[in-house]
Amino acid sequence: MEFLANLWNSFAGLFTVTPGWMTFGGWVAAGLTICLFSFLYKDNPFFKVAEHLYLGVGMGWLFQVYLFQTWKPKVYAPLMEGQFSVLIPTLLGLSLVTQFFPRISWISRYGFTFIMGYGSGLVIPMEISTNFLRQIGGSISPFIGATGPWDLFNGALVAFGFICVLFYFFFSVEHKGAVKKASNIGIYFLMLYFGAAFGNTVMGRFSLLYGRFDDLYKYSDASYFYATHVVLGLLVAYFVLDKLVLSKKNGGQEPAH
Amino acid sequence: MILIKKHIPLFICFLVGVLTLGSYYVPNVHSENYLELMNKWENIVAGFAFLLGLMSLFTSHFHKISRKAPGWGYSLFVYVGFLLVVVPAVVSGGKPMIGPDMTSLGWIYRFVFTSLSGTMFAVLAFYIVSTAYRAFRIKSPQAFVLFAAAFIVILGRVPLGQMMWDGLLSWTGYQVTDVIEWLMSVPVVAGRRGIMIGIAIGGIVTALKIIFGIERQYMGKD
Amino acid sequence: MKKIPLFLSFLFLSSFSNAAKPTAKGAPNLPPLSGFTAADMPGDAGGTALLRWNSPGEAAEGALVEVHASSAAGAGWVKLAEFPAAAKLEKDMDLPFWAWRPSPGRHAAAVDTSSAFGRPAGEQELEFKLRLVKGSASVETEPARAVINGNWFNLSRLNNLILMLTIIIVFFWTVSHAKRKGLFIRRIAGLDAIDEAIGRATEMGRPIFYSTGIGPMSLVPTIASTSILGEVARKVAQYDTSLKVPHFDPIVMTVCKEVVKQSYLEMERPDSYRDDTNFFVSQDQFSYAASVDAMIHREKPAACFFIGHFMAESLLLAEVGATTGAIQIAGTEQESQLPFFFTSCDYTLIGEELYAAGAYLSKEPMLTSTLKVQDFGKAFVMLAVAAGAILIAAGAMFELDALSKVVTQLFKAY
Amino acid sequence: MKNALEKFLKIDRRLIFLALTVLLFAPIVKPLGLPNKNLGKDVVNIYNYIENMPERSFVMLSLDYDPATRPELHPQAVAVVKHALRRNLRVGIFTLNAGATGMIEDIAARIPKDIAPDKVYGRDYVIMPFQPHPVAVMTQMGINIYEIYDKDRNGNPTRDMEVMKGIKSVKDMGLGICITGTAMLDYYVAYLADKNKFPMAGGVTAVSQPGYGPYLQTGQLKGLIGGMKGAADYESLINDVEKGTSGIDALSLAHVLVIVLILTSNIIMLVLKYL
Repeated sequence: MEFLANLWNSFAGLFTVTPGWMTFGGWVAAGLTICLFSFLYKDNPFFKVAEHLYLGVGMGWLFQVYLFQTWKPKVYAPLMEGQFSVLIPTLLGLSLVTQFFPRISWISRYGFTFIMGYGSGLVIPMEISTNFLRQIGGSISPFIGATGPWDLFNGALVAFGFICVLFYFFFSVEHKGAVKKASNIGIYFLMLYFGAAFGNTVMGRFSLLYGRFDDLYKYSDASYFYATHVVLGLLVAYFVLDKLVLSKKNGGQEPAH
Repeated sequence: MILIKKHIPLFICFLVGVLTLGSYYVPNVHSENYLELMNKWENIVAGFAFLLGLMSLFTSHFHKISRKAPGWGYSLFVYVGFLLVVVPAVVSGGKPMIGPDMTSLGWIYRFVFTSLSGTMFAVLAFYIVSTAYRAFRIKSPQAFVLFAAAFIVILGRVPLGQMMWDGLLSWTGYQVTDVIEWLMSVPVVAGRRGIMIGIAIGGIVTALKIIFGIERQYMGKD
Repeated sequence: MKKIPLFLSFLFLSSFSNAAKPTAKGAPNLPPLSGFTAADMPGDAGGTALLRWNSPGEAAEGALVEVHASSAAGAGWVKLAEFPAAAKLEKDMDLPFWAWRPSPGRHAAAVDTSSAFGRPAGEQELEFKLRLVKGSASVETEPARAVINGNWFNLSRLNNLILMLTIIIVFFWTVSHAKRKGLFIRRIAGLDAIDEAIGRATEMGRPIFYSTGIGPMSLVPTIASTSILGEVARKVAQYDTSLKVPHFDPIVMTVCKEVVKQSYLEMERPDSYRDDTNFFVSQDQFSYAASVDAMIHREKPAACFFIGHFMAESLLLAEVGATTGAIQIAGTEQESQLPFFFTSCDYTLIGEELYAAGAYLSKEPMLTSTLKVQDFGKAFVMLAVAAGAILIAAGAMFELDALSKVVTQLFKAY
Repeated sequence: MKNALEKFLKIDRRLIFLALTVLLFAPIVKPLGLPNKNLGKDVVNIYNYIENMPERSFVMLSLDYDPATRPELHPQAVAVVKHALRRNLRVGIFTLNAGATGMIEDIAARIPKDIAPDKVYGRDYVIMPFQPHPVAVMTQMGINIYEIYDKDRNGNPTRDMEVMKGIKSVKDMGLGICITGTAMLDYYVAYLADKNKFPMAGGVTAVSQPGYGPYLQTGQLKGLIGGMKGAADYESLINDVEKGTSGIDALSLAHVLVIVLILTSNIIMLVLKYL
């Protein structure tokens, strides 16, 4: 028993994070980041490895969160304390897994119907109050609470645009005459929405890229022994080599990208 | 058998659905106790729903490897990645930090998970730029309106763009941020709200179909 | 089990409130509160009392009202709440007109009793009194009794309930109608654009690409996409053009194979049907996009269709089609992807238009009935907004406060 | 001429990628240092709301973002935590997104270090474990929070923590802020805020920011921090400049690049059409 404990301790000792590991971490992070970016040049094995690693790591992270923050305190601990009522939701939850075994997959229906019934029951009154009633209320409230003519104009514009957009998405009548006009105005409101969304998407995506570049810049520091530079150089070398070999193989015909 | 396989699950769905629906209108203690029990149970059941994603990822890559499908070697890295997190997690008891010290789990999160998942989406920035150049065509009045809104938002969000606006368009008397605020609080609200209503009713109809057992796709085939 | 802490709290509270027993000396300048009544708060889960009293008038300016309560067992008084005497007018109560009739010059407060007296499952009898305090002077009302309990219906949510029942009725009506005689749905302009694109592809003798997106078969956009694919395949079979459908999901692929085969049969061209029209590419978002990109780049199709559920790969797909000069028709329900499709494609089906196109083509009762209920909802909203705006504006103009209030409260969620 | 223009229009996209890399990387190496002006109204609204809360009010902070959206949302979360703790409010950090637990650890490690060293865990702030099924958790939070959150993330009972004093459900809290890259804020608005008349605000990615316009107009949301610009605005408001501000500065050149590219290509198209 003691031997096992010692073995475990020395095994766990391997996982101590030392300053050396922190520097190495910079190399790993820079390496993985650049491998994924290499897809921009073209699809390549490094990208594929990093991408599959991402799937596995993501799943692994979720798994350990569920293990330590849900299954352990919500199922294991109560069972140890003798609260057997948690067995009902646990069995319902485990029943979902039978989906993967065709012969007994019907058992999973118990879990699914339990989840779906509950979710459906909750969503109906919520949609009515949050996305239906309150949106009508919000569209008409400026007509009473407006603080000035400009406010009133904007409120009226929201209500008007709202109705026009709804005409655009109204499929029970042919689009002719006034209906067509209204729906044509509606589409411009949609375009303003999409335009604003486009502009914001640009900022959002660039922010994410900035985040990665910022990290790469950090790891290009001397304290990380120029991890970014070295990894980038290695990858460029690979592509050059790859191109040389490829161009020999199939006469300079690079697959289109 | 069809009773156990089909009718009882559908009845559970109906019963749970109707009772939960009713609990919104019935404030009684019994209804609250019922809802409380459901919440606690759903919380645990959903904890196992995660296994579905895990198993489907694992089985699909397992099939790839066992069939030696093209690129099956990459599938091995899915398992490598999984162990790369789970083993340190077990060692550190699921704690990324113990006091001020980072554990191996925290190390994996910071250097592996963060860089991988951050970069997967950062790549899109590049495609936006190339789409902007090679595919963004202002070929109709509608596309022009879309562009105009996008132009103002792209410009007005960054300090340099605000300076450019102030330099060129300050005679309008409006700050670029004012224009963006107006866009976001007037036309965008109208456009988005118009889409919202349809989605809301679509959601209600789907929920009704599920409660009344008309929509059964989630149950799998008979 | 539950009784013991409750019992303890009684002990503790009674000793506490004994110390704070009010001195019943009315200050001459402080009028006692009149018309004090206590009752159960309607429409709640219990544990709240509704107290009402007459306005103390200007004499009580700057004074505070304290609410004291006592369990009927005769234990001491406990202070539950305290607020300025001018606050809590009846008309300030956040309840709609059908659940609450405020009278002028009356105050009302919903006071939480559960924190001091717990919330039993059944009825609970409590005694209340109000105390008006100003500086060192104070004056008390006679105690009033109330039976507190949970209620079976939250009346303020009546508007929600009626709307829900209406939607259920409309839903079942449309389902039965759609099954019996079908429902009218207008033809979407996008469908003409589809015909045109196929026509052009035929002229140019180049293939057509059709992607159903990355959604599983359970998503409505994917279902709608397969119906549109059926229509495209019919046209393709008629003109004898070549069609390529790269797939992300094997199950969707199996369904699409059937759909395309059926279309060729309907056009009486089963001999032209090729099983490799539908083919599997990759179940990985970016690999899928990259492979389809490469194919489009190589084969330079005359038309590309991207219809279904798309995420970030929309960017990659739409761009390559635009650069090779194909006619592009897109459609998705994903709002974040629509701007990209709209700017780089020749025609874009926006959100529900996609569902409508699918329903129009397939005539599937479930799709059409959903669409009809949505249309009903939209018609209701349009009417409500237009009428509500007019009524509220009229109310504001002619100073009909009641009218504005009624309309506002009808469309408020409680 | 025409041929040259056509060729220019079909330029290898990898060149455009390179241009973006240069224009985004350069300001990181050497910041432009432009001031972040013109604060957004919705951000100021959150700031004011927190400023006007009575001391020791409870702020429910639901951090539901994973590393994929870290550059946008992490600065927002840090700024809000700083502000709330400096205002001497109680902060409860919750999460309904399993990927967020690591980001929360980062904040947890920073609070004693540089965010608010004088604040004590369990008295001034508490960190709750991840919980699955957001809708169930939110519904329960409106009734009795301890039935689900009976333990904090370290397994200690929450019921008698000083920070949770007087809190039974969200009805006893002062404000909820959900920072998320998913639709979690929509759920919060519907299942928690509207149902319990609970003031809710949010922090979201730039991509989803325009979608929340309707909720802001009706007051279902008290304010909204959108993307990196929102984070920068919040940092300016609390006078504590960090990653958000330096980020928005670095984006400047790249934003201008996009506009230039759209305009160039469309002008070329026009010229080609009429040449």
